[in-house]
Amino acid sequence: MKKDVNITIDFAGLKLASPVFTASGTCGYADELADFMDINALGGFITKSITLLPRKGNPTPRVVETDAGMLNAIGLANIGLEQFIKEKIPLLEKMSAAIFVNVAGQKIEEYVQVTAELAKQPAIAGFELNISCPNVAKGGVHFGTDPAGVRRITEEVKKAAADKVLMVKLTPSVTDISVIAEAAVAGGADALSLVNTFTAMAIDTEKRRCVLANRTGGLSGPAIKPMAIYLVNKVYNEVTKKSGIPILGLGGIKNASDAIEFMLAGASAVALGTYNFIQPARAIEIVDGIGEYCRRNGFDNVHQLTGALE
Amino acid sequence: MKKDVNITIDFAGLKLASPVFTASGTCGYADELADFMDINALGGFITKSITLLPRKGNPTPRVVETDAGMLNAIGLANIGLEQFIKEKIPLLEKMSAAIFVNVAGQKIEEYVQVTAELAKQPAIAGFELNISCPNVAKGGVHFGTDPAGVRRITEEVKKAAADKVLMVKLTPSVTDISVIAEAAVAGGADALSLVNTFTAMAIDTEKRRCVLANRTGGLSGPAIKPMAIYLVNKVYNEVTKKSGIPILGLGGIKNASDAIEFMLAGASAVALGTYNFIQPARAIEIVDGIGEYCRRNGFDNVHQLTGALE
Amino acid sequence: MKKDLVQRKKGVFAARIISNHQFKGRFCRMSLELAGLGAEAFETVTPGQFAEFDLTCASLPSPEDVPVELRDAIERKILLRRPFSFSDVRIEDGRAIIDVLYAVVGAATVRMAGLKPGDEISVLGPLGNGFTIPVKKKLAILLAGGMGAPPIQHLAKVLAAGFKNIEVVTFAGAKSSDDMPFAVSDKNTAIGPAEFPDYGLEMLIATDDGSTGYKGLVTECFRQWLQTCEHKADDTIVFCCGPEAMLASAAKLCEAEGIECQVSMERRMACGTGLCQGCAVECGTGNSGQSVYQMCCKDGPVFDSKEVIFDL
Amino acid sequence: MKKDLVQRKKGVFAARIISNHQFKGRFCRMSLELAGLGAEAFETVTPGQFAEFDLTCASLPSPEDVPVELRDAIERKILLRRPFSFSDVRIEDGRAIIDVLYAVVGAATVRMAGLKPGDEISVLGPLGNGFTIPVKKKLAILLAGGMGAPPIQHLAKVLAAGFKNIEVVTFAGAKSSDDMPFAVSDKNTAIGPAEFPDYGLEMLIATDDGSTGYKGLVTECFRQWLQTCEHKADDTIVFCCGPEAMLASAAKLCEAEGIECQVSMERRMACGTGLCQGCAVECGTGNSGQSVYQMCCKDGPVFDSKEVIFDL
Ligand SMILES: Cc1cc2nc3c(=O)[nH]c(=O)nc-3n(C[C@H](O)[C@H](O)[C@H](O)COP(=O)(O)OP(=O)(O)OC[C@H]3O[C@@H](n4cnc5c(N)ncnc54)[C@H](O)[C@@H]3O)c2cc1C
Ligand SMILES: Cc1cc2nc3c(=O)[nH]c(=O)nc-3n(C[C@H](O)[C@H](O)[C@H](O)COP(=O)(O)OP(=O)(O)OC[C@H]3O[C@@H](n4cnc5c(N)ncnc54)[C@H](O)[C@@H]3O)c2cc1C
Ligand SMILES: Cc1cc2nc3c(=O)[nH]c(=O)nc-3n(C[C@H](O)[C@H](O)[C@H](O)COP(=O)(O)O)c2cc1C
Ligand SMILES: Cc1cc2nc3c(=O)[nH]c(=O)nc-3n(C[C@H](O)[C@H](O)[C@H](O)COP(=O)(O)O)c2cc1C
Ligand code: FES
Ligand code: FES
Repeated sequence: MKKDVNITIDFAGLKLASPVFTASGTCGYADELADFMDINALGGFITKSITLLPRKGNPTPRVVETDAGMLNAIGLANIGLEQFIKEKIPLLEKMSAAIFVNVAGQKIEEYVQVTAELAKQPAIAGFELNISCPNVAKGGVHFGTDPAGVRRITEEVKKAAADKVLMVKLTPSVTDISVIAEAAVAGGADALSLVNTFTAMAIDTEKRRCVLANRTGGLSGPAIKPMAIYLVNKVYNEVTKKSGIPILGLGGIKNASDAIEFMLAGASAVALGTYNFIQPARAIEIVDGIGEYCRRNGFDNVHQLTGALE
Repeated sequence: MKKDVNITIDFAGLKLASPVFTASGTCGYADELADFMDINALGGFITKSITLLPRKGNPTPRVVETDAGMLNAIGLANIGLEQFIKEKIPLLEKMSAAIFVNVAGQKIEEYVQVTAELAKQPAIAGFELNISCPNVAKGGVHFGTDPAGVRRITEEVKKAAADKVLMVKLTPSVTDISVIAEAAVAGGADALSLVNTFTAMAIDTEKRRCVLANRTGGLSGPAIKPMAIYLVNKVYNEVTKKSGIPILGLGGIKNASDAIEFMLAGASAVALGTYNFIQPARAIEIVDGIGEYCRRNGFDNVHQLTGALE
Repeated sequence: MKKDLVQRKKGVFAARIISNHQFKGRFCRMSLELAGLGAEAFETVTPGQFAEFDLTCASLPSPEDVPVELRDAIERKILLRRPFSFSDVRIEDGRAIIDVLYAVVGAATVRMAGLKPGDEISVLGPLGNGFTIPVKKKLAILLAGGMGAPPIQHLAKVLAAGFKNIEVVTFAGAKSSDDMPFAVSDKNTAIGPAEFPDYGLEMLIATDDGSTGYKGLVTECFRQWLQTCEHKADDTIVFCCGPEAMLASAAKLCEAEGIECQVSMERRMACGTGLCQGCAVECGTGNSGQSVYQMCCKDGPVFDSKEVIFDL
Repeated sequence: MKKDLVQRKKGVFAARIISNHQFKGRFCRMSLELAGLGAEAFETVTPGQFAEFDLTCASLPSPEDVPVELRDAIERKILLRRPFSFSDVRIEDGRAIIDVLYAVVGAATVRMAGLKPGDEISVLGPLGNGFTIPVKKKLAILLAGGMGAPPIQHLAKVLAAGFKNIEVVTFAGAKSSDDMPFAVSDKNTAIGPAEFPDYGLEMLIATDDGSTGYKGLVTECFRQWLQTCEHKADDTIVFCCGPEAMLASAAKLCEAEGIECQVSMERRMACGTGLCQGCAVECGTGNSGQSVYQMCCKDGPVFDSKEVIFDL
């Protein structure tokens, strides 16, 4: 009865153990999650955004819960390129999942420099270009909203990425996401990931102050899923289906059923973000759940789910 | 101890009993809500979108629940201008709340025609220009994303509205909402309302079909509140504060505390949408809750809340 | 009597759970009690009306206690109320007692199954228009498909109690015996659910797989029975509740035979009160070939079958 | 012993509520029981560690049963776990029993208060680093402010049981008697919460309004006491948990007196496991004048007070 299902996927030329990633900024440097699950069943692992120099990030409070979601304004806190190479690469080397480094910066040159340096590291499979972070004053989301800018930064970083996979992470907060996706593809993106968080705000009515020290933050979690599904489906239909570029779908995934929604909408792989905080073993449960779904529905290869929406 | 609080407001020249409206498409034609509360304590009442000709709307399913939210794709179902005047105006005439008719169409001429006709009705206090509905093939959100288009349609409808208040309802799904707000103000808008729903999708994984017959729908409910608060605050700071144009804030309001968040962020009044479905007397409870909050915090006039965020 | 009228109108009421248990597979029965204005509002409920329950406050069981196929679904943070019709409504000691027969199928009904006697939920109702019983009919045929049973049970009781001159025959169908939302006699024949015989009514059962009663669709069972029926079409009325395909086929049969037929429709509902226009049922407008959408919650859920353009 | 180590690591465990009741104002006590791997994981908890509770499954009381000022807050659809430290952890019959002392302040704790014996919740832990007890000290001073009491109670017990050579003096402060998260003797003097005397420890109470014990800030009470204390600064250690302003003032005092001081910090947490970087605590880096953010959940919640740059 149990049909053998192939849950490995080809993602922009990488052979991955499963279509499930953990999302940037929600999975530490893997050692934290290793306490809870076998992280080698993950298809991919994406680091917190890395910048050229260390960044302290924003003052506290940095997080607040909202209805079925949360806001974060971490502010790209990270240890910087040098320390990342020294301290974290040795940890990541031990993982069998494809390691993507999420790269951020304030200027194109910064993105290029970080990417070029990390492209030399054999432990790294690819990059996720973060041009969509809403929580920094300069850079971040500003790069992600202008098609010409997106194309240029993608081209430059692509050169620096050498033979590594370059994935561009799109912001959802634009009038037409397909235009931006098209620009990233034209710039040479090997894959697209969507979505990053939605800019949002929470107010403490008793103090009459924003809850977050940074005032605004990025909304993530189940609340955003229906919007993320729509955007993935739109980009799939209008941009990537014809070009064959894979999409990493994310935004509000809680469980296998949500992950499958993203794949049916057009994603080749999915990433778990906020839910890692709630169920730190959930990413692996999703791997199993997707396999189970394929079996039950007569798919022998998980990639058959991609875009299988009627 | 109980200080007398003035909860009436001046909204674009209209004297309203309270700063609480019920939102377009979520409050029927008032008779339904009258079963549950005294609708005369409402500040304003906004009708479902009215178009020149009757519209059947979209096939079923038209609604689906999502995490802390719902999608709708009603498709501007309405009885059309003629029947509206004949059947509904007599009902609305009896209400003391300010009646706003939400106007939609596929061409500018249609908007103008509906507005001009209704501008003759003494029962109507103003119009809400719906250039932001995501659930129709033509018109709707397409009008709402291009600044020049927004300005033009606002100008044209403003002329037709004669001495009635013209409120323009903005879509949240744009790269920079302030640019659109600015265009509406330049076109002569007397007030802005934000936000309309966010375009979104839900997939039935067992059937591998979109749940909604229309495939996509508009996301509303508590899930969207943090984004709506951010957008109201942005438009207030960047556009309306200086021009003195009032904002009607809405999107995910559940209770008085949420309503106050919107006012602190910059809204002069608020509208309750999806929560009318869950607690049909909630709008009035919010009126009371806002008064209570003012009393507790030493505000003697509800308009002092507008923009009172530190 | 103005005051009386005002008090009896629909509203939002606190209801206390009296009993609630899973009695067969995914099927549960719950009894709720309403006092005061709530009792007055529900006193005059007719079969086919419904109420909207707020189940967001109810606790969620441990994942291990939830059927595997629902484990992902129940993680949704629910928001909206849920519509339920009644299998019985009665007044006892000035309180309204409402019986609900329901199936655990998703995020809200899983929570519902965990409610315990003494718990309170908020009930919005009564809503919609129930079945209309024309007094001059001589035969009423009741058709229940799957979870369409509750309002049919309610109607059966009302007919038995108040319309002695109307003969009642009930048909209940399901995919298989396990999918019948009531206990079935072990004789595996047309002896019905616990409640029906109590009302002294004739009952025929059909299952697609023949595990109980007639093997085949309940509408087919009904069609065959009709051929042997001696009542005139004009004296007969059919009341149906069940899956849309079943309603459509009953409607077609009745139209062919010239029998009046009322169908209770189901739609996804956001409000239940006519506010959202979400629960559209397509209806014809006479001979014009035109159609309009009526609202299941407000114009229905019971419609004259000839009006409805079924969505198949 | 590799297996042993693996089994004792933190994890997600089902915990069963043994008891749960509101005992004073908004304050509640709950006892939870973990079996199997959960028991092993919690066996070695140190005071100041914590766990993240999933309270999303718990039911919500009727609005009337909720304090007015929380009625809007509890309508939020909660998503994240909530961090709680322990007022005691012990092993009984191979099971770990965890005592939690908590205040009902919002959407999750209102749900928590409705949990009943027999209910299960998911517990993620144990997390963070607790207080470190240097064995060569002769005097331990414990400072608890408001809801900072639980880990201090836990620590008091551990000190009383295992460190007989360390003298312990405890100070507990709150705005007023009503805000003390434990019963206070009716003598209105420095006789402390139920648990503390059990451990045979000296206890001083301070309230801002003087409704019980010393009138004034607990840190001021402590400062005055210190002037009469005969122990050497080197032999003394201070452990604090409470509002940040209190921690800051205790830290300043200890620094001036040359006393080692450990503070348990509180931050809004999304994960509790070091994944999100949400719970930043600003810490100095020696004499450079630079600061870094450490994570309250992973690097703390207990920090050496000299490291912390308090956020006031
Ligand atoms: C007027 C009316 C009366 C009803 N009376 C009863 C009753 O007496 N007993 C009873 O058990 N149920 C009854 N229902 C159905 C009941 O409302 C749903 O089963 C319930 O809302 C499911 O909620 P859930 O969160 O558990 O499931 P969900 O997670 O919302 O859905 C579970 C599954 O059912 C599907 N679904 C949910 N609602 C609908 C719908 N309205 N139409 C079609 N598919 C749907 C979903 O797609 C999903 O596959 C009635 C419905 C209506 C409209
Ligand atoms: C390590 C640690 C240990 C803790 N131990 C205990 C304990 O033993 N007993 C106990 O009662 N509580 C303890 N807390 C606090 C407890 O986690 C919160 O009270 C709880 O999360 C509130 O959840 P809620 O949904 O009920 O309130 P919410 O609705 O989330 O918040 C209620 C109010 O508290 C504020 N608030 C919430 N969380 C925080 C925070 N972390 N910092 C500052 N303000 C906040 C909100 O702004 C709001 O005003 C601990 C917290 C931490 C970080
Ligand atoms: C606490 C937190 C930190 C994040 N940090 C980053 C980051 O550094 N870089 C980035 O590209 N995205 C970051 N994200 C966004 C996530 O990778 C993801 O795109 C988003 O949260 C939506 O997915 P989710 O709803 O599953 O969380 C962060 C999200 C959260 C919640
Ligand atoms: C069922 C439904 C129908 C709606 N119909 C309209 C409409 O006809 N015209 C319009 O401008 N907005 C319409 N809206 C949008 C609401 O007016 C409101 O902008 C949106 O729902 C956000 O508010 P909420 O989160 O409080 O519901 C509709 C919303 C819902 C849920
Ligand atoms: S469910 Fe909203 S109109 Fe029927
Ligand atoms: S709470 Fe997430 S890192 Fe501390």
